[in-house]
This record gives sequence, structure tokens and C-alpha cells, in this order.
Amino acid sequence: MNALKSIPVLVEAPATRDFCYQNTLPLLHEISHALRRLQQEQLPTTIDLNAIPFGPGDEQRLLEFLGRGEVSAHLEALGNSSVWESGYPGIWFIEHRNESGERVAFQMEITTLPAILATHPDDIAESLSSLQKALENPSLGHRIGD
Amino acid sequence: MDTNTKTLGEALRRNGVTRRGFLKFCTATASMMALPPSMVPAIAAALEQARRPSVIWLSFQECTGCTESLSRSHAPSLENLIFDHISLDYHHTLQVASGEAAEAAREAAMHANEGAYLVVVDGSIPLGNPGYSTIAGFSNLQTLEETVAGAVAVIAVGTCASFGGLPKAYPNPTGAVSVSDIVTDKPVINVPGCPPIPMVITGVLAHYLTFGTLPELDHYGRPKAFYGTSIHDRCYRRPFYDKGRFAHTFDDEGARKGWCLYKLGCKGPMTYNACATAKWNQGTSWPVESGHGCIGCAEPDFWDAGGFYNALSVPTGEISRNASYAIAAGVGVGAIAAGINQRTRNKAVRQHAEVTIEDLEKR
Amino acid sequence: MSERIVVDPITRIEGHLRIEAQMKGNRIEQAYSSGTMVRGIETILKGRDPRDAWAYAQRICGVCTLVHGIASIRAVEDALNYDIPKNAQLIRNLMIGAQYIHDHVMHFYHLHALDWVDVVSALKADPQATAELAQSLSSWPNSSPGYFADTRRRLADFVESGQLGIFANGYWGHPEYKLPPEANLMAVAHYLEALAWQREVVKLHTIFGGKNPHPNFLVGGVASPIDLNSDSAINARRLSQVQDVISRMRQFVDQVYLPDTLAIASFYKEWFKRGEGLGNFLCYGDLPATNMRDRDSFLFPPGVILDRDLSRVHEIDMHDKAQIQEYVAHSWYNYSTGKETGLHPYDGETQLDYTGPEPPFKQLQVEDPYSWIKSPRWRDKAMEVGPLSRVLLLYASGHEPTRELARFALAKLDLPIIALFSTLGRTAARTLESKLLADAMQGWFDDLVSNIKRGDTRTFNEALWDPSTWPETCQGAGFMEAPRGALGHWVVIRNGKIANYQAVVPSTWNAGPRDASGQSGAYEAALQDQHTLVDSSQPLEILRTIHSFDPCIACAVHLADEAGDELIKIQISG
Amino acid sequence: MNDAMDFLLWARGTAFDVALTIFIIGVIIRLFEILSLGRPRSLAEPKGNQLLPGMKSVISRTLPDNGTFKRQPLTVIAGYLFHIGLLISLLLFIPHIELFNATVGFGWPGLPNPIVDAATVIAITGLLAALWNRLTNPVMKLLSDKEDYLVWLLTFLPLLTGYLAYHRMIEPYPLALGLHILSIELLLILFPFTKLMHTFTLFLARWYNGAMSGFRGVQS
Repeated sequence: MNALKSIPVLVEAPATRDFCYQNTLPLLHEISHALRRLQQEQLPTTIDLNAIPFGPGDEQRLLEFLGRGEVSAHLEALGNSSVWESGYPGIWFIEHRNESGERVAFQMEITTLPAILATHPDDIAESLSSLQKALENPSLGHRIGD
Repeated sequence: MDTNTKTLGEALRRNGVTRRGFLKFCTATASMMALPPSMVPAIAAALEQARRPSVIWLSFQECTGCTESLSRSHAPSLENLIFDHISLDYHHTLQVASGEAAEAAREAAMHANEGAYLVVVDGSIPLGNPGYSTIAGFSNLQTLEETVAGAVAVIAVGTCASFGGLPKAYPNPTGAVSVSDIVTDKPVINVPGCPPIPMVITGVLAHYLTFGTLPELDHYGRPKAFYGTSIHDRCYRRPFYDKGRFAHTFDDEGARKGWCLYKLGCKGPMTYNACATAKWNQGTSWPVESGHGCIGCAEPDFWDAGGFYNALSVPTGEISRNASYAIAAGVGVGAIAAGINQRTRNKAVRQHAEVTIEDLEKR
Repeated sequence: MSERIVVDPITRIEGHLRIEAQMKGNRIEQAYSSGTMVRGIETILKGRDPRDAWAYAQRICGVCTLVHGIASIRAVEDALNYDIPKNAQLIRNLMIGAQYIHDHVMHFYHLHALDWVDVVSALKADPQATAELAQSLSSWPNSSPGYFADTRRRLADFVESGQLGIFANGYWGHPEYKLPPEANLMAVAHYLEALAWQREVVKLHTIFGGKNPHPNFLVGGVASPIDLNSDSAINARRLSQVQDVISRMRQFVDQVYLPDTLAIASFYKEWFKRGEGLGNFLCYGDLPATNMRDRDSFLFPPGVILDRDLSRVHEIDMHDKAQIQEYVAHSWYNYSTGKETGLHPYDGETQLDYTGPEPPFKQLQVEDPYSWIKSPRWRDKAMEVGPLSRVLLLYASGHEPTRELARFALAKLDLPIIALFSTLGRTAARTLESKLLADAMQGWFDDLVSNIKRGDTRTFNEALWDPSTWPETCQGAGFMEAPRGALGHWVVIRNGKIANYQAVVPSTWNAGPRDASGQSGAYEAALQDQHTLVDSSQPLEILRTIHSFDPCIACAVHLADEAGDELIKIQISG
Repeated sequence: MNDAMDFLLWARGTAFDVALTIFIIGVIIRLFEILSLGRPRSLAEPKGNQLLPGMKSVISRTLPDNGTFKRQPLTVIAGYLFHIGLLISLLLFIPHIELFNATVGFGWPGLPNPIVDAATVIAITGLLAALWNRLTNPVMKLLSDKEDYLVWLLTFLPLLTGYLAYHRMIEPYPLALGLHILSIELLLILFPFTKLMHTFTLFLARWYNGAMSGFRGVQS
């Protein structure tokens, strides 16, 4: 374990954005088109990043390029999921992992708010009825799903 | 046996899966089936109604690599597949029961799900002699025909089941054939690869589970969603091919910098599979990323396609030897032709020289 | 009355195996092991480019997905006298080590465990008590009552669904299942955890070989270059992934696999008294610190142990035609020298000759040929190969860590060393060597890193890549210790093409039928060693002993050249 | 069902061997034949240098001349487009270079694929224009015989199949590649026995013409 650390690694900041594998650059163009669509026609776009033929390091470079913005959310349903807005507002990343922590989906949504974060109308209805029940008899208070 | 009582939607809800969880599940399913994210609502609607199909997995002339590959699947994982998605009622490598009890399980599943179960086959079927491969005293052909009779469809997993694979490689000592050579009255979906990418195996199962139908297939009976594009066209090293930058040997500068492996025999241009996007073992790497050219393992007869380290455009014969023979022969024949020419010419010249004014006047 | 019990298919193994047992009362008197599938890969290999051979050979088996690839490139390298760079040697060692640990853990949990673990009984377990049991055995973090309650609930849901899938028709409730419900539940939880774990650890193969199963190999080195400044090579990120895999392996072996083996074994001590059989053990040796010619640098020492005599290790030579021979007296092949004779693999010839009953059939004629597996012999003696052989050879050769580990395990179980010669001894040996290998892997990895640090990044030797540099004729033997035992590939190369190819694999040694002189193979002998069946319609005991060998039958089935070409015989130096 | 791969293997194997053999033997015979005819020894006193005018003629006749261009602009343009496009796609496409490398033992750098692709389109357009010209121009039509059309087709097919294969417009790919290779094999086989031989003889002929004029001291 120590041996690995003993490799002298000098981290150099890339002088230019290196998109040599060329799959990130077209993707960024696609994203910008999607963003325009969102702005002008209010049409959201979802891109399945698993379907993009990334070369080694491409995903890393894309994530670094887009950076992280103000919002991030954590979801616990059938394993963990993370949702975060990139440094470019309107561009979101959604990463789903299964119970063993393995990534099962990785998507980019160009939208105002990713659908998975919004509360489902049926849940609101259930929520309302159970809250009312709880108010009628506070000792029965419970959370949905238990 | 009261089997298919619960839909997947009910089962998930019973396990306390929330709507967000369900949406996530659908998203992952879409991604796994290589379907666009816009399909998620349709998948959600279909999954609500989906029931665990009975799956009978038959192994013939195989190496178990396909099953091993399935066990590497992470979305859904093999354990989720077994517990939640399908009822894997017969599978030599995984099932607990042996011998008669195992065969009884197969027969029970066939009975209870008559006309509705899926048969998965890995391995080719030897027709050279029924004794070349037997299970419980039955030849593979007998087992296949009997099991497929009541099936809704057959999924041929791996290149052996899909196209005959290694056993069928020249000179095909056991007379091995593919599933589709035998099963002609049922839909056969080919999921080739040696082994196939686990996501492709589960993706096809998921498609059937979700929609109750089979995915769209190409001319080789392969699901287009996974086999629609060549390795080469989706390869991250493709730009280097286009720019003319190649690794000339393993471990040279080009190899280290990740240049194109075409000259080292990469069969990416002729191979249709999802390795370049799905990659292997949870996106860890794939053959080209790890420095070895694609060997073309999802294509029919790739074993006989002319060597793994010869560039695709290079002819398979002994070119330089043939060419030198041809040159020698050409020179030989050419010299003779030239000799004949020379003689003709000399003769002509001679004859010409002999023409005198007198000769002409005689005419 | 004499009854013939037939178990076909033997499940939870690789390939197609049939066992027939001739009973005397409730005791197995004679056992017959039959491989029931053949493909003819050696025939297919003839005439091909030797540099391609690994890919064909590798497809002999997708479970031990690496071993035939390695044996094949070693055979070609031996024939050509081809040296490989140090990094390539270390990377190959790491890949072999990963194969072992992955294979052994999957064998234990997914193929073998359900012979000892009653899944249905696990439903009766108390999660609290299970948690206490688990915590008393190991510091593995997944051991809370809630965790086991979840597992139990999932299992209950599954059983209630009525579709038992792969668990249908198991011999549940068989009186030979002796674990308490809590131990059963813990084992079921670990069955599932091991499935997730194995997906992680095979990534080592993916990093170096591009995929698993069937990672890629290369004659002359490895295909993955090393360059710390490149994204597309083995770099610091890749190395740390490898380190992560090694750490996970060591943790799982130490905290789950080893404690579970000892815990389960402690309920089945009578299985340390039966199922050994031959008493002869063979090991080719493997895992060199330097190179394959330097046998002294091997982690696993080569040699043969006869009649359980650990005080004497006999030397083994793969090129010596008097030592290793294969017989086909009871196999569906022909020899031009006659069916009773034995042939060294260099002279190996085989013609498929099925003389068994016409399918469908009920019973094999065991006086006649009855298997697609040949019968290899060392100096005409039947041998057992595999983890038990290796551990015994390590023990006999005085390898201190092995002795210490064996002493520790035997002390825990309160058993003498002789207990290793048994069904569970074989299973325990597999666990012990996993522990040894997981630790060794860290050493190879550290060597690799320090080599890179010194500036040596070579992974491939181009010198003999071009076939025009090869001698007109040459031959070589590639050997390795596969997880299931001694594996050898023999290749004859003529004019740049394969003139002959032979593989003698671990399960051929173990699963082979009787030879010309009537000697049983290892499976057969083990089953004939004090096996009584509680219920002949549920022959759980047969499965236990057969599974303890970790059968790999696609490997075992012999596959050689149909025409039986005359070989050019040459002396191999060294 | 695996006919496509069998076809490709045959095209890359036996068929290629046969075609290459016929091509090599044929070309050598033709060259021997032509060269052995020799040149009549001129008894006249040389009035000038042969070498330079010979070379000059090779170059000048490779460049378009004004007269022809004015009379037949299409022939000239199409001809040039086609020849340049063909040479680029034939000699500077990397898989082709790999093939040469495997055949003759050496290679040379190639061009990026998009450029080669464009060159192929140009060559195909040039060939189509030439054909159109041949069919519509009365003089050309009169002059053309069956061999002209055959030669046109032999040249056109490799370009077309190559383009289709590269863009995967024929499925499956082994079939596309096999057809491409086969079309070239057809070209190779008929090459020595048709006008296609001009590939090897044109510079010879041009030099000869120029040299003759030089010998006589005439401006070529």
C-alpha cells in the first residue's frame, strides 16, 4: 500500500482543456443546444451518459469542465442516488447507485428541476391524508413508508 | 403451482419501494436496455404490469463463460435477477438440485408455464453424434427440442449458441450448430459475444420482462439496441484512426498513448457489439482500452476470420510468397513472350530488308 | 441387493458431469465418473497461429477463465524460448492470484455451500442470535440484527412467492444438514454478499485484460502498457484501483471466507474422515518470483507426494515421456497404438470414438468406455491435483506460513493433520491457500509499483513476435497451477503454425475414469472412500465430495487431434 | 447464415491469391512484350538532348493543355478529378497502406479519413461525369467501344463498394468488405489485358514522345 504512494506524482493543471478523445466536445455542443431549447421552448432534455462512448478520463474531464453548482441532493431509494446541478445552471447530473453501491444509471438532465426530485401528486395526496390522520390523533403519528 | 400472481409493481411496493425508487428503477432499466431516457414513462407503465417469467437455462457445448458473465451483471445484479425479476427454474451452474431432482424442476417449470416460459441456451449443439454431448442420458438435440416445444421464445446467449462459436470453428470436429439452425418455429434472439456483455443478457431479459415482447433484431437476429453500431464507430480511439495515428506494436509509444490498434489486428470495424459504450465489469475497461485489439467475438465465425493480430484489410494468404512466385512466373513467361516478339520483329526486319525496288516493281 | 444410483446432471459445477454409484446396501461400493460433453478444441487449434492459440484454449473454460490462456502462452513461450519483461510476469501473477481468490470464494459460496447450508432452515433463524454468531466469528461490518432480519425477510418473500427458481427441489430438510438456523442464515447472507463482492474483484482482470470472463493475453508479455502520463495505459489511477481490489480480497478472505469455512466445518467434523481416496498428490508448481524457468522461485513448489507420505517429495518433469501419460481404455477415444496403451502428451493422439449407449439412455456400460475424459497418470499412478495437493506440498516442503495457517485452522477445529486427507480437508485447503495468495498478491503489487518507480515500464518483448524469427520446428510445455490443480498445455509448432496441441487439465486428473489397469480416478476413489447414503433418492453425500473437488468438466474433457499426425520428435533443452 | 463471413474469407484468401497472381504475371508479360519491341535505332544525327525533353513531355502532358480544355472542358475536369481522387483514396487510405505493407513490406503515411472520404466522392463524381460525357457527346459515343465501358465499370466498382463499405451502407459489414475486395480483384485480373495498362505505360509513352522530339531538336 505504501509502495503505491511512493510513486512520485506531479499533478499539473492542464494548460488547455484536453478533449482529445473528441466525445466530450460534441456532447458539450449538444448540451448547449439543449439549453437553448430549454430557454426558448421550455423543453427539457435527458442524456444517458452511459450511452456515450467515453474514453478513459473523458467523464472526469466533462465533470471538471462543467463543475458543481449550488444545489445537490441525496436520495435513498433502492440504494443511493446523487443529484447535483453543474456549475452551469440548468444542467443537472443524476447518478443512481444500487444497494451494493454500483452505478446503475448516470444521466444528465437539462431542465429546471430533475423529475426525480419533484414530489409525485399521489404522494402529496397520501401525505395529506396521513398528516390529517396524525393531527386527529397525534399519538398515531407516523411517516409514510414505515 | 401458483406462480405468477404478483406483478413487479406490486412486488416492489410490497418491498417498500417508493415512487422515486420506482422511477429510479425505470431509469436504470431504460439505461440497461440501451433505450433512450424518453422511454422511461412507457417502461414505468409496462413494469407495473410485469410478471416474473419462468426461465429455463440450458447448457450444451459451452464453457460456462456466459453464466459467469451473467454473474458479473450489476444492473440488475444476478441476485436481484434471481430474487425479483425472473424465476430461474433450471440452470446447471446455479441451481441447488442435481440429477433427477434437477430434471424434475425443469419439467415442473415447463408444465406450469406451458407456452409462456423463456428458454435461454448457451453452447452449441453437436449433430455429429448424439453421444458428443448428453445430459441425464439425453442428447442435447433431444433436450433442446423437448424444452423448446412449450416455450414462448429462445434466447441464444453467447456466440456458440448464436452462431456455433468455437466448437463450429474449422474443422468443426463434432458437427456443432447454432440454436437457430434447429429452432425454426419459435422466435430466436441471438445475444452473441464470447461471452456477451452481462448488460446485454439482462437487457434482453428486461425487455421481455418489461414489454412482454422481444426487442427489435438485426439480420443476424441480434437486438439492434446493442448490436446496432460497430465497435469501431463508437471507439474512443476512432479519432486516432481517422488521423492516421496507430500503435505499431504492443508497448510502443502509440500503444501507451492510446492510439488506434487497427494495425495490431483490431477487428472493431467488423464487430457489432456494445463494448465501447457499455464496457466491461461496471464500466471498468474494455479490451481496446486495455491495449488489446478487439478479436471480433460477437461475429459469426470470428474464430476463422484470419488471425487476431492481422489487420482486417490484410489478405489471409501467404502474400509475399505468392507474389514472388507470380513475379518469377511472370518474368519467365514474359521473357518467352519477349523472345517470340523479338523473333517476329527480327523476321519482319529481315523481310523488310530484303524488299528491294526490284521486288516492288514486280508487283 | 445392489442398486445403481445415477446423478446426472451434477449441478453447481462447470460443465457436464455424470456420476454413477454402485451401491452395496447404503454404502457406495464402486463409483464411476463420466464427462458427457466433447468439443474437439485441440483439433480446432491445429494449423492456427500459435500467437492466437491462447484465445481458443481459454474458451476451454469460462470459469477458470484465465488459466488456459496463461498455460497456452507459456507453452508457446517455452517452445520459442521467449522471455517476458518483469512487469508482465508480475501482472500475470496478479491476474492468476485474482483468479484463484475469485474462483475459490465463488466455489465456496455459490457452488459448494448449499451442500452444507439449508436455505429453508435459515427462515427459522433469529436475526439477533445470527448477529451475535457473526460478531463472535469476525469483525466483518455487515453483522447487525437488522441486516440479518432484512436478509431473512427477503428470503421469506421469495419462498412465499412460490417460485423457488434455482432453490427448487434442493434436498432441504435432509438429515445430513446439521447447521443451526442462525449459521444457515449467516451463510445465505454471505452467499448474496459474495455475489456482489466477486463483481468488484474481477475488475483486476478487466484493468489488465480488458474484460472478464475471458480477459485478453499476449504471447511475449501483456497487452496493457504502463505509462503514468497516459490516460490510456496502466497509470496511477489504474494502480490504485488494483490496490483497492487486493485490499477487498484480503478483507473478504480474512473476515468472511476463512471464518465461515471454519464455522461451517466445525459442524461437519465427520467429513474430515472420508472422501480422500487416492493418497497421491501432484503439483506442477507456479507463481514465479522471477520467471518460469526458475522453479526455485515458485510460490507453489512442484512435486509429487505418494501414499500420504509427506516426508518425501518426488520430482516431476513435464517433458519426460515416462512420467505423464494419458490412457483411453475407458474413454471414448482411440489410439493408433492400441486402446490399452498410454501416451505422453507430445505423442498425444486422439480420435473421437463414441461407443456408449445411444441416447436416451438410463445407465452407462461401465465395463466399456464410459467418459469423454481421459485418464492421465504419473508413472502409471492415479493422482489428485488441486488445492489439497498444493497445500500438502507447501506443508511438506516446509513453507512456514502454510504450516502456521494449517496449525491454526486444525487447532480451531481440534483436528489432527491427517484430517486434511478428506472431503472437508480439500475444501479447507482451498480456503487456506486463498489466504496465502491474497497476501502474496500484495507483495507482487508492491514489486510492480517499485519496478515502475525505478523507471521500468516494459510490458512486452517484441523480439520474437514476428513468426519469421522462429525456428522451423519447435515444441514446448506450458504449465501452471490452476485453481483446480495442475494444468499443462503441450504445443508443437511447425513453419509458424500449430502442428499439434494437447492439454491435460486438473479435472482430467481428478475426474478421469478407470485406466487400463482398472485404477480409479480421484473422484471415483474419493466416493469409494467410506460413503454411505442416508437416502439414496437424495444423494447429498455424493454432491459434497464431488463438489469438494470443484469440478470443471469442460476443461477435463479431452479434445485432441483427430488425424493423429506423426509428430516430429525433438529434444527439449532445459 | 454465416455466408457473409465465408464470402469475406474467400475474398481475402483464395480469390485474392488468384487475382494477385494473374495481375502480376499479366503485367510482367505485357511489359516484356512492350519493352521487347524496342525502339528503331535512329540513324540520324541527334540534334538535341533526349533526356530533358522526355521529362518535360512527361510533365507537360500530365498538365492540362489549353486547346483540349477549350474543346472538351468536361473531359479534362472530370478526368483530373477522377484520377486525383482515385490516387488519394487508393494510396493514402490507411487500411490500403496496411495492405501494401503486408504485400510489399513497406508503407508510407496516410491521410486522415475525412480527406480520403472527400477524395472518394470526388473520384466517383468525376467518373460519373465522364460516363455522362461519353454517353451524351456524339463524338465520344462513337469512339467508345465495349472495352471502354468495361474499364469504366472496373474502376467505378471498387470506388463505389469502398465508399459503401466505409459508410456501412451495405449490411453486414463482412459482405460489404468482401464485395469491395472482390471488385478490386476483378480489376486486378482484367488490368493487364485492358486499357488499364496505361497506368504503367503512360509515362513510358510520354517520355518516348518527348525524347523523340528532343532527339530531332523539336520543341515538344
